[in-house]
Amino acid sequence: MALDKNGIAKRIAQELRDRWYVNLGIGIPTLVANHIPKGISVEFQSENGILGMGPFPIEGTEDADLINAGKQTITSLPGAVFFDSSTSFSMIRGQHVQLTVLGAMEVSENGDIANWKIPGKMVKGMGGAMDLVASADNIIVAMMHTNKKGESKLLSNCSLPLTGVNCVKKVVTNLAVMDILDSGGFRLIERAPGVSVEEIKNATAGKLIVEGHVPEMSIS
Amino acid sequence: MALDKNGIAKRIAQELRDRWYVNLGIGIPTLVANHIPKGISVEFQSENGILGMGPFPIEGTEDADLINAGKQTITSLPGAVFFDSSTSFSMIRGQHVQLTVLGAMEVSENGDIANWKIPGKMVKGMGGAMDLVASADNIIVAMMHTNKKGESKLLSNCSLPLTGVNCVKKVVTNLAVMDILDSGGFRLIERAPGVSVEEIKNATAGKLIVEGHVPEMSIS
Amino acid sequence: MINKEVKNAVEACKDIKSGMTIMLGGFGLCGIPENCIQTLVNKEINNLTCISNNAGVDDFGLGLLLQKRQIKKMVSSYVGENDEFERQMLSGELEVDLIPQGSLAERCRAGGAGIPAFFTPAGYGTEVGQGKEVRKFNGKPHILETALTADYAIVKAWKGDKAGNLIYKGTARNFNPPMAMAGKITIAEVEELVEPGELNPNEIHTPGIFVQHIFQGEKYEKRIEQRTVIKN
Amino acid sequence: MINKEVKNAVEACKDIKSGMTIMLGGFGLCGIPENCIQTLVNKEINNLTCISNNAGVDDFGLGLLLQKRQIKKMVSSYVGENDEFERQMLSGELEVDLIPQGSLAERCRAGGAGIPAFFTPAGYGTEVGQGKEVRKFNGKPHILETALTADYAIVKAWKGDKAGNLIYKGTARNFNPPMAMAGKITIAEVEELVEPGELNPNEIHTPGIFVQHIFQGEKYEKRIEQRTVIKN
Repeated sequence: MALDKNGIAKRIAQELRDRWYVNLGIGIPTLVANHIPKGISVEFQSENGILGMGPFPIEGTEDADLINAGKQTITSLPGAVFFDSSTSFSMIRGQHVQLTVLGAMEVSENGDIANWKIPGKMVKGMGGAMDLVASADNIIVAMMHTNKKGESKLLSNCSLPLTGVNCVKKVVTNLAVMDILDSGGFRLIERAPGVSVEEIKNATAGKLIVEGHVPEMSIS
Repeated sequence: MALDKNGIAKRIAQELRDRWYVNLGIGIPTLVANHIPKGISVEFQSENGILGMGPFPIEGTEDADLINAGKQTITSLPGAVFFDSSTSFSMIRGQHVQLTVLGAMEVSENGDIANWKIPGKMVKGMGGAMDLVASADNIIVAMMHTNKKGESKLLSNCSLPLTGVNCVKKVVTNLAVMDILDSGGFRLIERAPGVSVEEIKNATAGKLIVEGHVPEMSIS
Repeated sequence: MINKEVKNAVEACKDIKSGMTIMLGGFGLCGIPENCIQTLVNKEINNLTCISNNAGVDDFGLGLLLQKRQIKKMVSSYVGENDEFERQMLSGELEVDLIPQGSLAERCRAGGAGIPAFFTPAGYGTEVGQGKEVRKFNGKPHILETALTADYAIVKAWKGDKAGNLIYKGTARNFNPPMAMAGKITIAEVEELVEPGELNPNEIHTPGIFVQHIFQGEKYEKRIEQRTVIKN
Repeated sequence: MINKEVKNAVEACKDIKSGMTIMLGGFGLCGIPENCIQTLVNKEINNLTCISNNAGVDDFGLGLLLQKRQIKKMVSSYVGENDEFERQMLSGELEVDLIPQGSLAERCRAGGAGIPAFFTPAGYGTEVGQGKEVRKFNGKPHILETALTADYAIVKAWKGDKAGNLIYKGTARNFNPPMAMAGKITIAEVEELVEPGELNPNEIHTPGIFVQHIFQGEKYEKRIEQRTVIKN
């Protein structure tokens, strides 16, 4: 059975490592924070200027001066710190953030990503996404395998305007976990529970590399 | 009579204007702070990281964590602020400091300055001088007109390695006040009390421009 | 001490004119200079170029200037949440220059710091990089971005003193410090204006040297854009 | 919270090896990491490249490493006040790379901020600019300077918490914040180490993300280089 959004977030949470600073994009990536594996410490950076982000505030305690990059009211944890936007992107550009998780409209088999602009539609802007994808060493894309029309979002080449080139290292979708190889191609690592290699192949327009046995994800 | 170092500082202090931020170099420039004209407010920036520098501390209250760029213990005034070195030079490079006063070994008639290195002698480094002279719109050099051997320090071209090119706007020496013209040349503005134009001419190796009557400085 | 105090937003903004370029601090509606924005609306100047990470919402923040068609061009990283903006942009009334958020912040800081240009990886290989110089460092391609400055930078802080020193609160800091550096003239509006010496010189975020006018804002609505809470 | 605490300077510095490049905060003797410097002296490693605004005095600060010939190369803006330094430099035992102070600070910040290169006016037309790319912006020539990074950055703060957040005091801040950003590994030694949550998140100068190891220094001499006072 294909994963739901929470399932994708759960699977990505397994990629977290102890002592990592992590930037989570809006949408599915945000859900990753709910599934941090036991026994590890990670800290979340929000590019509008906070490290050590906590949960939403108890009703009545919300503070207009304390939001995340999605403009939601949040809280800060002990050890948190506030900083300005140029310092925030110094952390990102300077590769002090160990993992970036973000959504995408399209990903190509050489790691290009498109997630900010659809020609002919209102363009809202790239926000911090271009800085994040151009800077991070470790980028995981969290998205559905296909779009609403059922078309694959994993392509040979992106058709939409790019957000960044050659940057995505891993893609986790409702159907599969795939590494993007330096030499090009989506290498199938894991299947969603009950999803066959064939189904994944059919949903992948770009080059899918299947080697040997591909295990099912284990997400509890 | 030629000015002493204090006299040079006094004359330079007349160039201060209300609401200016000022960076004073080591040596004669430091003395300028003792002669701020009445009725104006100026604030001193020290490039090691303080705005709103005060006088030396009362004996016994000195703080190792509070020094100026000359590494002397100082105090801070109400409204002072501390900052790091990159912010400090952002102020300087970004032209937020309205006046820089510094000493020199040589100044040329096109505004070049040499004040950091003598070939064959131990080179201690340029410190912040190259940033200051390259950045400031308004640079006054405070120095003796001639060196210890009696040779002019105002030249057609500097003989020593340069600190900056085309940057000095005004020179105040023990003998005279001179503007450096964009088209080149030291234009004599004022004479030290009792010093003749002839004496100044003789002490100036670079092109000295004398037009009309040159008044004596008035320093009380 | 150089006294930067002015009476109010009207006095602070009195020389802002049509056609000028203005930087405005804030992220979404968080940390925006509410009093100065209202004053700009009242002044009825227009043809403004506004450099601001976002464009407010329809009835608050820069949305108020958009409603009255006072903005000719927006320079931002993200401009959702605003129907009037969308209408003007799609109709071609409004020019929009979209800049990656980190490049926007760094370009403002560079403008204030006397760094005319710098290399960044952000935007390489995208339309943001088109026409810009590309150079590899450590094998990775970067593009050359230039500094941004403005006729006026308008920032909002939590506390300030009459010397222009500023302290921000929480994530309301955001773009305010780099923009404060980059204004030819910088106006700071604060929730609380105190005497010099009342702020700890160690705790100041924006040194007063970057600020030309400061005043205590008359009132702050501090509207919340996404009120997300846990029910008690 | 990610706990960065280590026991002491010895543990913090245990992986520093001969031949490495190390940034050290401080201006003169103000704000230098005294405990780590002593530990490096005791470790007897050598061939170090030290990036530090100054080189200490003969018997304190980096002068201690110079005495034992542990430094191969100094990258600094000003190196007076040190006879042993002068001797080694004139004899050719010590390489010295002199950099304008503002460029040094900005190159460290750039190294930490992922900016590989930037243009600055400082040094144009001088020997500092020789061999560097020159470009005019607004009619004014600038030179291209590249980022500096280091195997280790060692900084000294006043207070810190176990998450690595740092607060400096007075002008002891100086080069510490930009260098803290630029170390592949950054060690912070502090006068007082507290639990996370004890520092106000609004008052922190260096966010903990830049710091890998933190400890409370055993003792601080905080020597004064020029004791200038007014007699009471």
